[in-house]
Amino acid sequence: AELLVFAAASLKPALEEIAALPEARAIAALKTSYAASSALARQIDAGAPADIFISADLEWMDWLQQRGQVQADTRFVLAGNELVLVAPRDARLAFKLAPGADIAAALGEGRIALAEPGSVPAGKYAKAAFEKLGLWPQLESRYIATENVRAALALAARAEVPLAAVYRSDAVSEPAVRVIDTFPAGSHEAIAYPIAALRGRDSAATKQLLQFLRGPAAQAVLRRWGFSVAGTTP
Amino acid sequence: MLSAAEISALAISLKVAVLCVAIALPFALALGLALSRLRFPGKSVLEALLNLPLVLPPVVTGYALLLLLGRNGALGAWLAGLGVQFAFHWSGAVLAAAVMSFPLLVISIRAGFDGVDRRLEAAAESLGAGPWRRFLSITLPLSLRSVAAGCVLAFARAFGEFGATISFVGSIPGETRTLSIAIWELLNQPGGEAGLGRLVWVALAVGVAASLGAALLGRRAQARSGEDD
Amino acid sequence: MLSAAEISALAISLKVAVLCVAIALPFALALGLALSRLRFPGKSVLEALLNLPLVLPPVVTGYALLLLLGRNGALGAWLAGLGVQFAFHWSGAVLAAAVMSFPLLVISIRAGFDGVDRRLEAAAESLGAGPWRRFLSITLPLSLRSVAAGCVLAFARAFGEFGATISFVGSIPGETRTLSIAIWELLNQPGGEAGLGRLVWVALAVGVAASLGAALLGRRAQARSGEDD
Amino acid sequence: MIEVDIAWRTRDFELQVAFTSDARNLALFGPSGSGKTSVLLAVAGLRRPERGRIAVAGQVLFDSAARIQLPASRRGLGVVFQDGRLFPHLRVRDNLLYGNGNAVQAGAPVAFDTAVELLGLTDLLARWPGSLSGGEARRVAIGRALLCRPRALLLDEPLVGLHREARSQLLQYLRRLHGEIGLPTLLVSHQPDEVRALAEDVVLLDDGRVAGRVRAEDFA
Amino acid sequence: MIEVDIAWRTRDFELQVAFTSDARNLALFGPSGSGKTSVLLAVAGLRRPERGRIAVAGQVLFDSAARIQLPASRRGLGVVFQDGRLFPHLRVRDNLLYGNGNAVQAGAPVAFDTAVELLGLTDLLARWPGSLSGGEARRVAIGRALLCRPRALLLDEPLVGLHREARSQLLQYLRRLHGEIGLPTLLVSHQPDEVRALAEDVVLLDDGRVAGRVRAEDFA
Ligand SMILES: Nc1ncnc2c1ncn2[C@@H]1O[C@H](COP(=O)(O)OP(=O)(O)OP(=O)(O)O)[C@@H](O)[C@H]1O
Ligand SMILES: Nc1ncnc2c1ncn2[C@@H]1O[C@H](COP(=O)(O)OP(=O)(O)OP(=O)(O)O)[C@@H](O)[C@H]1O
Ligand code: MOO
Ligand SMILES: [Mg+2]
Ligand SMILES: [Mg+2]
Repeated sequence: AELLVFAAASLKPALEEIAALPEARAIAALKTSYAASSALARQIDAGAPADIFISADLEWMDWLQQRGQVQADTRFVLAGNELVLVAPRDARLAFKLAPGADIAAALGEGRIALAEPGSVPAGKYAKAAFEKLGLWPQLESRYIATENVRAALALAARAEVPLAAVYRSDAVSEPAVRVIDTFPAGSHEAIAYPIAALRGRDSAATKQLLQFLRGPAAQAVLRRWGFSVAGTTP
Repeated sequence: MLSAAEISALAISLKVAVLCVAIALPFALALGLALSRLRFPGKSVLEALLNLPLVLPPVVTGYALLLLLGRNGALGAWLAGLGVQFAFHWSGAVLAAAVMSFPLLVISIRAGFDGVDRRLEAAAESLGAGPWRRFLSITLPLSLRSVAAGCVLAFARAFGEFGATISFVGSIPGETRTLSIAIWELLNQPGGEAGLGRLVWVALAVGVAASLGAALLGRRAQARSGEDD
Repeated sequence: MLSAAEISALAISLKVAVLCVAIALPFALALGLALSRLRFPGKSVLEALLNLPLVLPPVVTGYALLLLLGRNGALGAWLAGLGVQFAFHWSGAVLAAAVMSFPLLVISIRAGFDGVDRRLEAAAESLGAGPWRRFLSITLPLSLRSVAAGCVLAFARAFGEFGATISFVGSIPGETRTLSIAIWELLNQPGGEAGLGRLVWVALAVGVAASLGAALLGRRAQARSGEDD
Repeated sequence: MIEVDIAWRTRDFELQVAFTSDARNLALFGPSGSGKTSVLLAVAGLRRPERGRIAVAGQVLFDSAARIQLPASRRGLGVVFQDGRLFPHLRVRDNLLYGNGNAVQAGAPVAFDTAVELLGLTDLLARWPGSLSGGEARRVAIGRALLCRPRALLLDEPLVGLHREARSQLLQYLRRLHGEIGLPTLLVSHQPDEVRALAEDVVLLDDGRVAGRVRAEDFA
Repeated sequence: MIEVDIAWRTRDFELQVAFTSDARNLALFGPSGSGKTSVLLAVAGLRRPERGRIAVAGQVLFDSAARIQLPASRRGLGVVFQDGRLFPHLRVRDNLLYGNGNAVQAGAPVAFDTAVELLGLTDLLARWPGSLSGGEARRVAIGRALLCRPRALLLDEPLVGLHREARSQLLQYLRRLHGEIGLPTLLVSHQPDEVRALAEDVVLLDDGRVAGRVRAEDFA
């Protein structure tokens, strides 16, 4: 069988590795289309022939589900992630995320790079967390919004900015940055990558694959790429 | 040198760009001629619509195509009834590329037609040439430089198209995953910069080939006039 | 009708597109003239380089600009020493737009210059016009249609630029957040389609204005030849 | 043979010309700007009068009242334009053959080889028009009109810029065509000797009107 | 007054022309394609010979040995081109004034108003060249060359396509210019009467070479 998976772009390295695992290949040949979750969700809504959707946040999965495009009983959270603050590796910068911390001082003349906080998942989490910590007013005129979270990471890696908010999964694979702090759990909603079979696509192979992705082999790969373990609920 | 996946992406990009120009060219010639030679109501609106894919961010154009031509789209549902499907098919990538590069093609061609000496067309008419022969033997060859310039622009634009393609037909390996999408994926991937350089060189080579092709056409056009100095 | 943020985005886009064309135009004219009139070693390479921003996905071009002109980029560090900074500044958006639309400008202009009757330039020379006056009074006006076509293409492309801009200068509200970026943001949000329509209309209006401007220039050029039929 | 009754006005110029002639070969004569080329282009079908009627050899080419407007491409007239109008992107040979469907055709009223030799174009067939001298270009323009199998010729100052020998040779040749294949001709010329040699009847134009008629023999 | 010794060859044509003349006014005469326009353009500085030397009125304009090549724009020669070359994007008035820095200048050797009236261009000043008749365009071309404050005139078949009255009037005027302001002239013409009226000395060209010399009075 051949299965078409629509997946948020940040999952690419991990999913490629999983797809190459013999167990996965035994279930189906995986074809994967990577793009922003928003683009993928809209394509599915417009009738894209995908079998499985993996979103970078709950919002777009919910959106599709409300439109009846998702086989709700197959939905689960494939992986989680953490949001971290990174700085260029060689920067001598010490900063701890805490309510009322002086992040403006840490930035100095520079700016903080975020995935676009109005629409890109990583940016939305970061903005929510900064608001919760009361730091957003300091940052409102000091951030650079990027097209996706990888672009924010790249800015820190190239020392174009002193700070960036990115996923841990991104930070671990980039030697040019240093994680200086993790956003406190509870400063933002849990970061979840929900997965589901799409309407009318819950074939045996699809179900088998979903099962496999839940399983230890796939989860181990995800962990190696910096994602946290699958939840079950949302 | 290139992996199988990269070769596939390059092949898709070349196929898309070549077909895009080949398919769009007749329409662009017809429209360019109409814009250059006719006055008709709604002409300015048509010209503005033509520019629309340029003034909008490409992903919006792709989204508009998706709304219109997706399986559930107004036109898409109807076309699906006829067995024609663009969305998530490589032909959709051709369509997206054609929409994005169409303005480049039409505007160049139109400027070329505008520059043709109408007195030569009249002379051809007096020699018995009907509209069709006049166009093929006089108007078109005399604006070959502009047509060639338009084709290079359109080819390069189609080859490099990313935003409209990925929003309309996604990135399906072997089907719609073009070189541009492959490059973008590398850029968004840990450690991808290494492979990036290689693919950028490939794109550069394609750009060189395209401009050499145009230069050749242009030189043929130039050889024909033995002017003063 | 438009929110303050939308008006700001529109104003930035207009500023960027106008400045982009205004700044790129002299360079494009010079380069177009050189490509049309001179033979020099490395000409084909130059032409190919020119096409590069077309054949690459825009985000890659933006990333390349960042590598080159970012604060820590090869050129950027040096420029920063001179107090010039592009990255994360609206002037960087102008630069990104200029790089992306430069090929459109140069290729159109070059086709126009190629089409000018050299015998008229010779006549002007015999009447005492030096190279400068010849260019301004003969070559340029006689290729006005192509120059105008190039300017419309470049303006529209600059106005619609998204990928290179957001990768090079990011989206800083009030500084580099252009209308294209604002539109893209809406499209990224569930339910954002509602606001989308309005901004697309704004972009359409800008497209209309641009093509009307070109049509006016073109008509002025046309009025001048009272040919046979 | 020819019947013209046409009128138009532009901001700068008003033309109102009516004449008929039974002569096979007619000349238009008059000062610069009097409307000679305008009339010739109207007959050729390349400038459309506001109203009127044009008939040549019994065939109505234009009639505003009857809404007849035969396209120029179907009038079968060989035109030598005052401004040359060689196709710059075609070699001399292809310019010459353009009106003949791009190929030498056997049994054409004017044989390709004869015309080429007579016009002195043998060595120029592979040249681009941009490299021709003024007189060479004019001879190609004449050849192109002769070789399009015309039913009649419209010649707008055809021999201008030609040297005396070439000119008198061509005059003789055109006369011979008149005799041999009876090709009717409408000639515009400023040279009395050309008019005498190539026309029987002369219409004098001035400022867009017919100013008189002369028989060619009486023409000084 | 003029000294020409130039040569070049192209694939199709070889030119090797040498002559000197003390006459103020010189004519080139010869069949189509003999090289008249080529020589004239070389003198104007618009076609560069492979080697040789050109001097007019004592000033060296071109000397391949001494690497002198005065740009055409600084030769101060008023050229009437065989192929017209009016600027299509400039009105007649602006065409006429182009060589004069775009403005009517007082005290110019040829007064604007005089030239315009004499050439019959008064009503045409606001017209675009594309709307002119053949003879009208030619008169504008003559005017443009006269009004550029030339130190000498290069006329390539200047009176072609003009009607007899206009032609004889212009011939007289050009003669008067010779007398009044002593404007040296290099004339190319196929018309013996023009040559006699406007030149004292004639160089005969044939196939790219000098074929002979005649005094203008003896010219038939
Ligand atoms: N396209 C045009 N627009 C306006 N006026 C025109 C146009 N074409 C010709 N005319 C004018 O119409 C008149 C007649 O022109 P036409 O070319 O018929 O003259 P002609 O008799 O052939 O003169 P010539 O001997 O100089 O060639 C002239 O005054 C000319 O300026
Ligand atoms: N650019 C060119 N390339 C090749 N041959 C040329 C070029 N220009 C002119 N010639 C050739 O050079 C020769 C001389 O041309 P030129 O124009 O000087 O002749 P001319 O004496 O002025 O003739 P005419 O009286 O017909 O105008 C001709 O055979 C012509 O075909
Ligand atoms: O994978 Mo995302 O949509 O860049 O957070
Ligand atoms: Mg005329
Ligand atoms: Mg000549």
